[in-house]
Amino acid sequence: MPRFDAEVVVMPKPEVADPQGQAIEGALARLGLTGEVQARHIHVGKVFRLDLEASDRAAAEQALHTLADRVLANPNIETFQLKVSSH
Amino acid sequence: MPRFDAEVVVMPKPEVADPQGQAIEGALARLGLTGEVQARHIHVGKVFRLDLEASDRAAAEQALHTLADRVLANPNIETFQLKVSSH
Amino acid sequence: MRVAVIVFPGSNCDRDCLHVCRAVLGWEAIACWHREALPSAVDLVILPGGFSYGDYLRTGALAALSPIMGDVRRFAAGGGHVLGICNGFQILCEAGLLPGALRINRDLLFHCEEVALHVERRDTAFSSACPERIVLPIAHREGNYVAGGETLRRLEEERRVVFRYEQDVNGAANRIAGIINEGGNVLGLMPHPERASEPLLGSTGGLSVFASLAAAVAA
Amino acid sequence: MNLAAAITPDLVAGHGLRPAEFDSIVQALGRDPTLVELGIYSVMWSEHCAYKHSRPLLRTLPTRGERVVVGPGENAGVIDIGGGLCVAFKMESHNHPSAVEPYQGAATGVGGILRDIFTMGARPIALLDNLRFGEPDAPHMRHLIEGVVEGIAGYGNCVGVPTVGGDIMFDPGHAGNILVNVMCVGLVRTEHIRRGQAHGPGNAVLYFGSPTGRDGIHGATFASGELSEEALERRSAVQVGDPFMGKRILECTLELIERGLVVGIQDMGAAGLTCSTCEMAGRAGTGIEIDLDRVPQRAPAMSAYEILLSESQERMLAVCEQTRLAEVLEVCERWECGGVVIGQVTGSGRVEVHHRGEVVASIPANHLTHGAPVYHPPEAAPAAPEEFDLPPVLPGEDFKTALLALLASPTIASKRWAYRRYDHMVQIATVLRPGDADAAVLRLPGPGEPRFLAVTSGGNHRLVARDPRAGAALAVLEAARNLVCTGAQPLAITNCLNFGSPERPEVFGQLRRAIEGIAGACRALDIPVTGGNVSLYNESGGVAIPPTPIIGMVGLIEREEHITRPGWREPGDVIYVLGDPAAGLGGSELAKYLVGGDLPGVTPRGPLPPIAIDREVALLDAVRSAILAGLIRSAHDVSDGGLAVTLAECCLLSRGGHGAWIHETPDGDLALTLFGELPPRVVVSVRPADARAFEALISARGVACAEIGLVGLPGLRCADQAAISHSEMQQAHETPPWESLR
Ligand SMILES: Nc1ncnc2c1ncn2[C@@H]1O[C@H](COP(=O)(O)OP(=O)(O)O)[C@@H](O)[C@H]1O
Ligand SMILES: [Mg+2]
Repeated sequence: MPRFDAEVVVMPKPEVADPQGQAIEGALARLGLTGEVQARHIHVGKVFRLDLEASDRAAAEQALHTLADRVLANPNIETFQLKVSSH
Repeated sequence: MPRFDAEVVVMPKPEVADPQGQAIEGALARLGLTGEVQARHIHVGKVFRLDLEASDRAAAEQALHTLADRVLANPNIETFQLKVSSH
Repeated sequence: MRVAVIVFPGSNCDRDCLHVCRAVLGWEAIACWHREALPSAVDLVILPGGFSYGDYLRTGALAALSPIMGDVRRFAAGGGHVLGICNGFQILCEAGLLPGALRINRDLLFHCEEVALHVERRDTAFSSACPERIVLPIAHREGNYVAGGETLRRLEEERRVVFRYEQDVNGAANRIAGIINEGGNVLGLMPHPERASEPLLGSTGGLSVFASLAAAVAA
Repeated sequence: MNLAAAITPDLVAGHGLRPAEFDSIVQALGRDPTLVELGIYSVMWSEHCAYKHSRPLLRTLPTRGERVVVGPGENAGVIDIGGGLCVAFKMESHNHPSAVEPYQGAATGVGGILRDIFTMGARPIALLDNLRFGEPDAPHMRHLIEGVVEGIAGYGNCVGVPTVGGDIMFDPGHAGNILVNVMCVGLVRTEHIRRGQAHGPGNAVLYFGSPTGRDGIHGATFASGELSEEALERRSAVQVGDPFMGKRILECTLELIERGLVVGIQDMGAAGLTCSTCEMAGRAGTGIEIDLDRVPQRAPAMSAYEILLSESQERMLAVCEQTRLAEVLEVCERWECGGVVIGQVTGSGRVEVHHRGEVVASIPANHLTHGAPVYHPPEAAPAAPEEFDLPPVLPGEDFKTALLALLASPTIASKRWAYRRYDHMVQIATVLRPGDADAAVLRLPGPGEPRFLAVTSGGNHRLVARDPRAGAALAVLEAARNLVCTGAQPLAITNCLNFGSPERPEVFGQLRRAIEGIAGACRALDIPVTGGNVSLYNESGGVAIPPTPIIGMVGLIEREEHITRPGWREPGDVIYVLGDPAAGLGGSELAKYLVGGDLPGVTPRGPLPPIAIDREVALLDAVRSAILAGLIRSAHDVSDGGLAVTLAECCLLSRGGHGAWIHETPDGDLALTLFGELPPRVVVSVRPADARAFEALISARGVACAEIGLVGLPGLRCADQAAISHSEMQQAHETPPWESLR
């Protein structure tokens, strides 16, 4: 069976509060770590990387979507993006 | 000042145990969610998306690298990848 | 004995450490806000447990960058005793004062319970008064110690694992519960000795850690 | 004033306001409300904020007592425990948010009740949680259980407040509508108690904490000129808790109060900015003027409607004197929680809201907070529970099988799987931890010999379903028994009334009876109700949940030696059961086991046996006197599963690993003695040398007292039944709920 590299990126929905992003932004601003460069609107998400073995790319994409929607992301507060490439 | 969209992906080093990835793999095996498709070697990382305001792209990349190396990733156990694009 | 307990935003065992130092041990203990300077002439710095910066990013990561950590680093470099408990251990690792890192427990769950520890060495500033085995509470979700193979090998070879879980409680490499730095003056410990320092609360295993420190400072 | 959107009857109805309510609004304003005002009224006059259906009933609760410092009406009740120290405590529900998003729903529930406590100036010292789920074996239910427990842990652990108690029950009647009730207890020195009152026209109104986003905005369910299609889509963002900010606003608030820098303070909970401004002005008889342009905002281009009705978490509103403002802002900066003046207190009696240079709302505060109508819906007596025939008594060998099955049943089994995830030791004051005893016991701070606070919360809704009045009274009595068994004197209660729709006559009938039951039991115990919460409309698929009043109670233990545990202490100690003999097996856990489950419709099995409240009070007095007299070695309340389960727990909790030999079955029949659950009883053990004195003390109080056995070798031996070993009991009791049903 062909193998695919898959990636799911899960981010908080833009309208939902992202306390983690806010806290990191606040800490960075206080620490002045980025010098002249300003860092803003930090959002923190999750990345899942995995191998998929599927009959074809469509099947892999389909399975990845199910996985992301049902397990990896919480649709109440998160959105996700998928990527599938040949191994 | 020009603005850039920046992204940092932080992944556990391959030799470091990834209990979250393992737990998801175990759950998937039990749920049989992906049907025929086999999902393996799941690794869980973090993604940071932010806006950078910098004099030019090189400055933005430089600042992002510092940020990732010093703050966003722990080089003992994690690796990171950077992406900077114009806003 | 003069102790500084560092308070980061999100620390939540600072008051417990202060209570034990003052009311149980009769020490002078100063709460020190992370944006202030470390008070002078302290004998011991405690980095208490809690959720500094909400445990966001990585446990201990943002606190490790706090202004006061510069002072703590200098204090440690000068041979001063530093005890990092739970989140304090995580901060010490993130700050590079101790090797390795603490990751999420193998079962991904928070554990609040008492665990038995084997005291591997009783010739350190933190363990000279400890019996061979002590029981201390743990309360963490990120207590799973990890380090590269080389680092682990050195830790064991140099006998820098001071406390080891009797049972595997969280997946930590070599069941490591507490390690010491090369100089023998900085200790990180996941279990909470301050929670086991009064008979009323069930156990007093933690007192031996503090008693060791008192002896080391007096020496 | 912007009257752009025409206020149509549909719009009014869409805001959940009845025509008569709208008329009252028009009359108070002297004109039609603006859309923003309609939104404000909609939330402020919702059942959740205005108690339209329950207020007259709640008024019948006894709320006075010599220890009461603050009764119902404020963010939390406060009682005086002497030595200049007071206890603030309250319970709150977060049922619907938790059903939608279990982790965040439960987490924000914890955040909300914590704010209610520290807003009073009290430092939170304990959390308790009462959870009701459906049967735990369904995958969807497992997801809800995991999410809720993790959410409670996630918030409480991070903030550093120990979660020390509560209860968890599984019932098909809650499958479609789970319940998440959270209680918080805090300590405050008398002089630091603050109220949510906006006194002193000219004083500054300060906002601190998280910025405002489009979270949890309900109100209207359809668009208008101001609310685009897209805005609607975005509108009901799930509230996400930020315990790190929660911890910072806690410390900031307490520092502001201790330094005398605030005149009044209130958190922004349900209905956010609207509710807190109106309530603070309403309580003080003043007015408030705020400018929404100054409100920190997380999302771009928020409308006045959205800013006012947002339920973003971790936000506080404080009233401060202008002259102290610099100090106030310095404290806010130190704790890294913002701090902006958004308006001032006025003498107008109105809440006036400015946005982008216009007045978008101007409402008499008092009308908003006290003008909501009160309804007396029709009520019906709850249907009489069906009588239920039990299979004949347990045949011989089955005692062991039945007991082990009960110990492993989800509701009775150990809840270690949950409380192990809660930090229950932080603050190093937890003397009796979850799982240790009938109530948690906390050391109180202070000079001199330590004193202790005992806290408990719970309520067996199955009893309430069978008889709302007696069942609710039993919930109060059980809370008191839990406290008394640890050696405490009960002081006061809070409560959360979880019911279905009050517009159903039978539900309103349940509600009235339950409140009467609570009031009656409190009067008999001579303890006040200092606050609580009402959660109505808990339904799914047109079916109401079983009536579920939860009682939270606090009590005081004056001396360390009075702290009493349930576990056996010494072999040879005499075991007694105190209280009237069991009156039947209907509705018992044994009955449930014998009929093979808790089928919907079978739950209320038979009427409750008559409960004589004065006899229950006498039982409590007797146990407490015996503890104070030093005559009791261990005490444990008999509840679900009857004496058999209680005895098993006394064995499992024995630190020396002692067991029991039960040689008498005073109720005649073995099954009845061991598995009957009512009327309430208590199991105690007593030194042989004290037995005579103990019996005399108990009988002098007219309380039934039967010697049933002796503490002895490990394991539980009952009459001629096979012995059950500690490890068998342990294994059954530690079974996680989802495994016992596999
Ligand atoms: N079941 C109840 N018993 C007693 N008092 C109650 C009950 N329900 C609500 N109250 C009181 O009514 C007041 C308003 O409650 P609530 O709207 O829940 O306050 P908040 O919005 O601050 O949580 C509070 O003082 C509360 O204690
Ligand atoms: Mg409130």
